[in-house]
Amino acid sequence: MADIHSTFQYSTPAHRSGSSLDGMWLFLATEVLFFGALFLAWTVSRHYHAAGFAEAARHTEISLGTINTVLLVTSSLAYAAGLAFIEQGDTRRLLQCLSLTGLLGIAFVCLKLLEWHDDFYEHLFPGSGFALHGPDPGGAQIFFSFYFVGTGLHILHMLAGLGLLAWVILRAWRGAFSSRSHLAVEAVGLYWSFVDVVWLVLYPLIYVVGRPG
Amino acid sequence: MSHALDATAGEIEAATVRDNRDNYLTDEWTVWSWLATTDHKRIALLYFASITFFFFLGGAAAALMRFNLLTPTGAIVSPETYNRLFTLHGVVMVWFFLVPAVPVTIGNFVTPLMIGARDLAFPKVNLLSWYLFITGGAITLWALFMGGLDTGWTLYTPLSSAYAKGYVVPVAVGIFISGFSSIATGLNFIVTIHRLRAPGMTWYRMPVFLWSLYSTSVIYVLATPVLAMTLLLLAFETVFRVGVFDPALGGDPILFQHLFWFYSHPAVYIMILPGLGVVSEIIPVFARKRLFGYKFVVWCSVMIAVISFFVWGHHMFVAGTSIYSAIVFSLLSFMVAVPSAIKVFNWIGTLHKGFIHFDAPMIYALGFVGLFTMGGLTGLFLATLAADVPLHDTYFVVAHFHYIMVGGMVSAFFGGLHYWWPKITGRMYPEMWGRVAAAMIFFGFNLTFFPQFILGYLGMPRRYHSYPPEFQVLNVLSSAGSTILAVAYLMPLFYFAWSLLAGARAPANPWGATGLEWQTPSPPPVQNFTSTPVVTEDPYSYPSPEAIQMEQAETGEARPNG
Amino acid sequence: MSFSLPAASSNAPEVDALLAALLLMSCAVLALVFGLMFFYVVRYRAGSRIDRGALAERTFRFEISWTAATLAIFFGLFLWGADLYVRLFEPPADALKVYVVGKQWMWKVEHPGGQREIDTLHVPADQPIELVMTSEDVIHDFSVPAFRLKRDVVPGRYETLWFRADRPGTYHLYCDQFCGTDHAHMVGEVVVLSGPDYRKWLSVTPGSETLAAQGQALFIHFGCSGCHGGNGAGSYGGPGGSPPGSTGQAPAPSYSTVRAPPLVGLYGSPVPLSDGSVVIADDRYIRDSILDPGAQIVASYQNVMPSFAGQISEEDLVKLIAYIKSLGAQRADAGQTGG
Amino acid sequence: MMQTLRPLLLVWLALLALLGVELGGAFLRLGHLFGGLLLLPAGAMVALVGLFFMRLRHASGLSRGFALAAMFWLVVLLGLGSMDPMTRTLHPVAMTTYP
Ligand code: HEA
Ligand code: HEA
Ligand code: HEC
Ligand code: CUA
Ligand SMILES: [Cu+2]
Repeated sequence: MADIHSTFQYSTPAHRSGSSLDGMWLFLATEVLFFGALFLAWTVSRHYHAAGFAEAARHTEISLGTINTVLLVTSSLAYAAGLAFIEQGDTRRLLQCLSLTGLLGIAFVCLKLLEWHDDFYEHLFPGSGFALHGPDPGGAQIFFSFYFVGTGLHILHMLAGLGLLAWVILRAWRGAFSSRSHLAVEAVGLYWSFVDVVWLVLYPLIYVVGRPG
Repeated sequence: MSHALDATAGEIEAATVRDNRDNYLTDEWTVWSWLATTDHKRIALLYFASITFFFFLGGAAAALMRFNLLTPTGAIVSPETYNRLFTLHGVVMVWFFLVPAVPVTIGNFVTPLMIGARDLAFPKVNLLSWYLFITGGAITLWALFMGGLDTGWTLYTPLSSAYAKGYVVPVAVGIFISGFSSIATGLNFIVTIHRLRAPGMTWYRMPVFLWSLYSTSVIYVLATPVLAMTLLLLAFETVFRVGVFDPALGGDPILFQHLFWFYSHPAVYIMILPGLGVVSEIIPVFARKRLFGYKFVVWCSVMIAVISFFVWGHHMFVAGTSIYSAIVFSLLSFMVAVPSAIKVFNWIGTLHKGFIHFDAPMIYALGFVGLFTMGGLTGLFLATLAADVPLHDTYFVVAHFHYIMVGGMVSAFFGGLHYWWPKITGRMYPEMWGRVAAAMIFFGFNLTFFPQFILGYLGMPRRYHSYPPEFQVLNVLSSAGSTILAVAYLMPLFYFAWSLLAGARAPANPWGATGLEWQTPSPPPVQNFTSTPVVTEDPYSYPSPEAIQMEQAETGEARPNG
Repeated sequence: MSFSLPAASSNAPEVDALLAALLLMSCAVLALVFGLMFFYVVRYRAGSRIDRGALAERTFRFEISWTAATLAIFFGLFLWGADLYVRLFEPPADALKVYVVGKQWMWKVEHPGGQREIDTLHVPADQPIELVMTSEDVIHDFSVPAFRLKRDVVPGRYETLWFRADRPGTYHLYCDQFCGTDHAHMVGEVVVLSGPDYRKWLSVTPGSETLAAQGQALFIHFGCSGCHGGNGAGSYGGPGGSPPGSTGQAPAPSYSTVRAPPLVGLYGSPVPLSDGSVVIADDRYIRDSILDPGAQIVASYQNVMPSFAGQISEEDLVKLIAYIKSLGAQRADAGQTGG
Repeated sequence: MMQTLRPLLLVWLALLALLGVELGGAFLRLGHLFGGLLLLPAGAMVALVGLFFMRLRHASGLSRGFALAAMFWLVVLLGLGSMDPMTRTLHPVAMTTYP
């Protein structure tokens, strides 16, 4: 039965790979709306609590945030380069690029955990022990609620991305990819770059917008 | 009877005559063959069993509520229990019955058959979606029965995040997981309809039901993620006692309502669009006539899906939103009614000069047209700003949405069930019992919910465990109706079961309908088609009325059987 | 068992007219839909032998005509509904303000004259009444079907609802937004009294000091007078401030050198803020200034006023606001205080 | 090999430049209203990653359609979603009694 299934169902391999990439883009559309709801929460809360958001933004570590952005953008570059290499059939260079992407990703996660450690140390987690007593303490707590939900979800997506990356590296290492067939590399690449895009939006919302210097 | 596919018809006729032992049901019969199946037909049946369970669970809660409302003091159950009952009723009926209902049962079964494909684009994702649905359902049921939830299905903060004593976070987790089941289903249908249509099946040669499934899937995919984030923010605020909605911090509880309704209004169109598709399939068959204004009907489904995202503010006209935004949302809510209006007029146009047969599916479809229009028009009452002020959160709203969801959608679901039953099971259902149940449901339904319109105008609030004595007579009428409805809904259980054992064997095309799913045996073989069908004609290519009339003159039979 | 609902407010008849128009339109559309359906279903049933020739191929004309027609009619109803809605929620300036606080499962009402009520609201007929409502816990909804009115009562902010009751009588009050276990018992009555009856009720009801008087005591108790001066005339050195000795009030915590703005004549006047914008000092602004002074800082003043959030209850807040409003009234027409 | 990597490197440099713009903007006292302008460089970065690293330019029509749909619905969510808070006359303020 299996052979009828595969040939009958998809007329050509391009047909099949097309659907997988379309499927991935559709999945990314759901992620855009998923984070979109959080961005609406940011927009509305900041409209009411500009003072509290500015006060809270001042206590975020923009240096760590900026380094993390550089790390993630570079990891996307490395992945894109890897994809360019496998299109030439160069598995060795693909492996090098993907490993670099993985290292940069792990560095991002570590830096983030470090930043969280500092945040907890400074009692910036909203709730009873919240440290900031500036002009609009409620607004500052709302900012950090947004901050921890946003960065928490982003870290989960990063870990999922690192898992997928490891899977692609494993299959590349086993020689599963060639210049003609490297569908998995392309699909995981879309997901990885999307996680980078989410960070590119979170970064200004947390560290940059409304920061009073 | 026209054959869109003369070449393969002969072959298929032969197959039906040869006792079709090798269909998808008899292929293998082990527990593992069911629990690990990636056959869209079997997954449809797994979903059908789960959906039916949740429907009767929610219905039992509704029956208990109606008994409690027999007396003004609500003596049957305590306020705590009543609040948990209507929350369970709302949560189970919305997320575990009607949102998945038609797409995952009839849609899953019929879509590959309609487009001439072997299966959906991602069969494993299809099975995953059922497991996500079951897991979400199990967690929600565990929570609703362990401690229950007293926030209503709307889960408004700060009641849900700070004051509710019930199991808010587990229910949120359950719904969250079932949300991914919706996304998986939507994603699967969209890619399937784009990529796996049989050769020759252009978009305008596709049955209307697939257009409505496509539109429903667009909403599944784009609205559910916002619900996921809303539930996540709610869980964060419930666990850590602090969050963006918390009024003690200056947070905005109305922001929760915006995020909730951004999903929940499109969700009600998830519930109705498949029904609109089923009715657009049934009416042409039993009127023996081409669907009136095919292009208008299909693009109206797409328009409903898109505009449904612009209107959510009409649930918050008295919640404290700005007057300016209320006016904009009211105007958009009128716009969303236009595509529905076009559909209703086109169904009636299809009846014009047809040859109308009154089989059970047609009775449900005609009932749908009537009750959907009544439900929709009362929706326009609520969309009119100054009219919503007295009617909001009263039984008028309860009547509005039950007219559309129960009177409309459940009738369409039952109509589709009766229409495709022969194809799914290879058996005919008892026609007489089908019509009796349909009529009883129609009567019981109206007796249950029409009095609620009057109660709503008189100001009886929603979600009240007890009420002033002057509302008792109308409540007794409504409760009487609900018992008739409950009995009427139990009837199909019996005669469908009977038909599985002793029903007449169904031919490939019992209704003489066009469409690829009727060109393969009932029940279909595992791979659906022996060879890829080629589509050459429009979907509802019935002969012109004159041709049928001439044929009628010769044979004296308005519809030659299949 | 009555099928009719009394129309006891000035806007109720117009809301009823709008509902009747909607009902009429819907019945017309239903008649069209049900009528055509039954007519076709009977006329074109399978067995009937009537002529069915000349099928209309081009459906475009039908589609546009019937949709445009029904939409045009309903669009008129949309406009009427929107216009009436705006009038329903814009309170007239001269309305008598009554403060309502919703709390899990009861309504607390406070009249300017200091009268307090639980789950009942006595109002004079033929006079605009503006309810200034807030909640101490969850979202409630103050609904009076006889007035065809309701408004959600949201914690953390003021919501207003106004009406002019034109028929004396007792009408149902419901809480319409689900608020927990006893949502169904958070009901009450709105009692509309004619002018003389209302005045008799005011006199006989044990209204302690006026809200403003109670507010003045709190003004000193919470230390506001320490910075804003005994009678809120602004602290020493503030514009138009009086030397500390002259206030003659109980000694403020310290003759602080804090410059605080005068509160006399504040209510209803424009206030220039430090970020350059100007706001009108209404109920909400005064409440904000007390609970979260840092959010909107008065121009040329430091942000030294502490936040009193969590320390002053809703009822006390209402009294402080009434007192500060009375300061305003004092200057405008010297002598006659509030109420 | 270099000619395929060159465009990617150029995009990478552009991204870093835009990051610099954002960083600079962070230290200007733009205040409440103009703070939103700092989202423009972020939007440009998202577009660059989407078009070049995610190869949206020569993806299938369907994929481009899905990406466009996602953006359109995001605009609807943020646009209509902030219409009410921006035009609301009453502002939430901290409550007096904690739950
Ligand atoms: C299947 C579900 C479903 C469907 C399809 C609809 C369809 C519509 N609904 Fe409804 N609705 C609900 C389910 C549904 N609704 C639920 C569950 C709630 C309450 C949730 C809760 O609070 O718990 C609700 C509540 C609700 C409210 C909020 C009431 C309140 O809480 O105050 C409003 C307000 O505008 C509304 C309006 C509409 C409108 C305008 C339509 C339109 O789409 C209807 C369009 C159809 C027609 C208009 C009929 C056909 C047209 C003609 C025959 C032609 C003539 C008409 C014109 C051309 C204008 N609905
Ligand atoms: C989505 C689909 C859906 C469906 C199908 C129904 C079906 C029914 N609903 Fe309801 N309903 C909602 C969605 C739905 N409902 C929602 C979203 C709410 C709002 C919740 C909230 O406010 O939060 C609501 C609220 C609601 C209320 C208002 C409660 C309140 O505000 O206080 C009422 C009151 O009469 C009611 C009644 C009914 C009845 C009589 C049925 C009948 O059709 C049901 C028919 C009965 C049966 C099918 C039972 C048959 C079986 C048995 C009786 C025993 C046998 C049992 C087993 C075999 C296990 N529903
Ligand atoms: C420590 C000194 C201090 C105390 C105590 C204090 N205030 Fe203030 N108040 C100020 C200052 C300074 C301002 C102007 C800056 C600002 O708006 O934050 C101000 C502003 C205000 C305003 C806005 C005035 C305007 O013109 O807009 C009001 C109203 C007010 N205070 C009321 C009160 C009340 C009521 C209390 C007691 C519950 C109180 N204040 C206690 C110092 C104080
Ligand atoms: Cu208060 Cu319901
Ligand atoms: Cu809606």
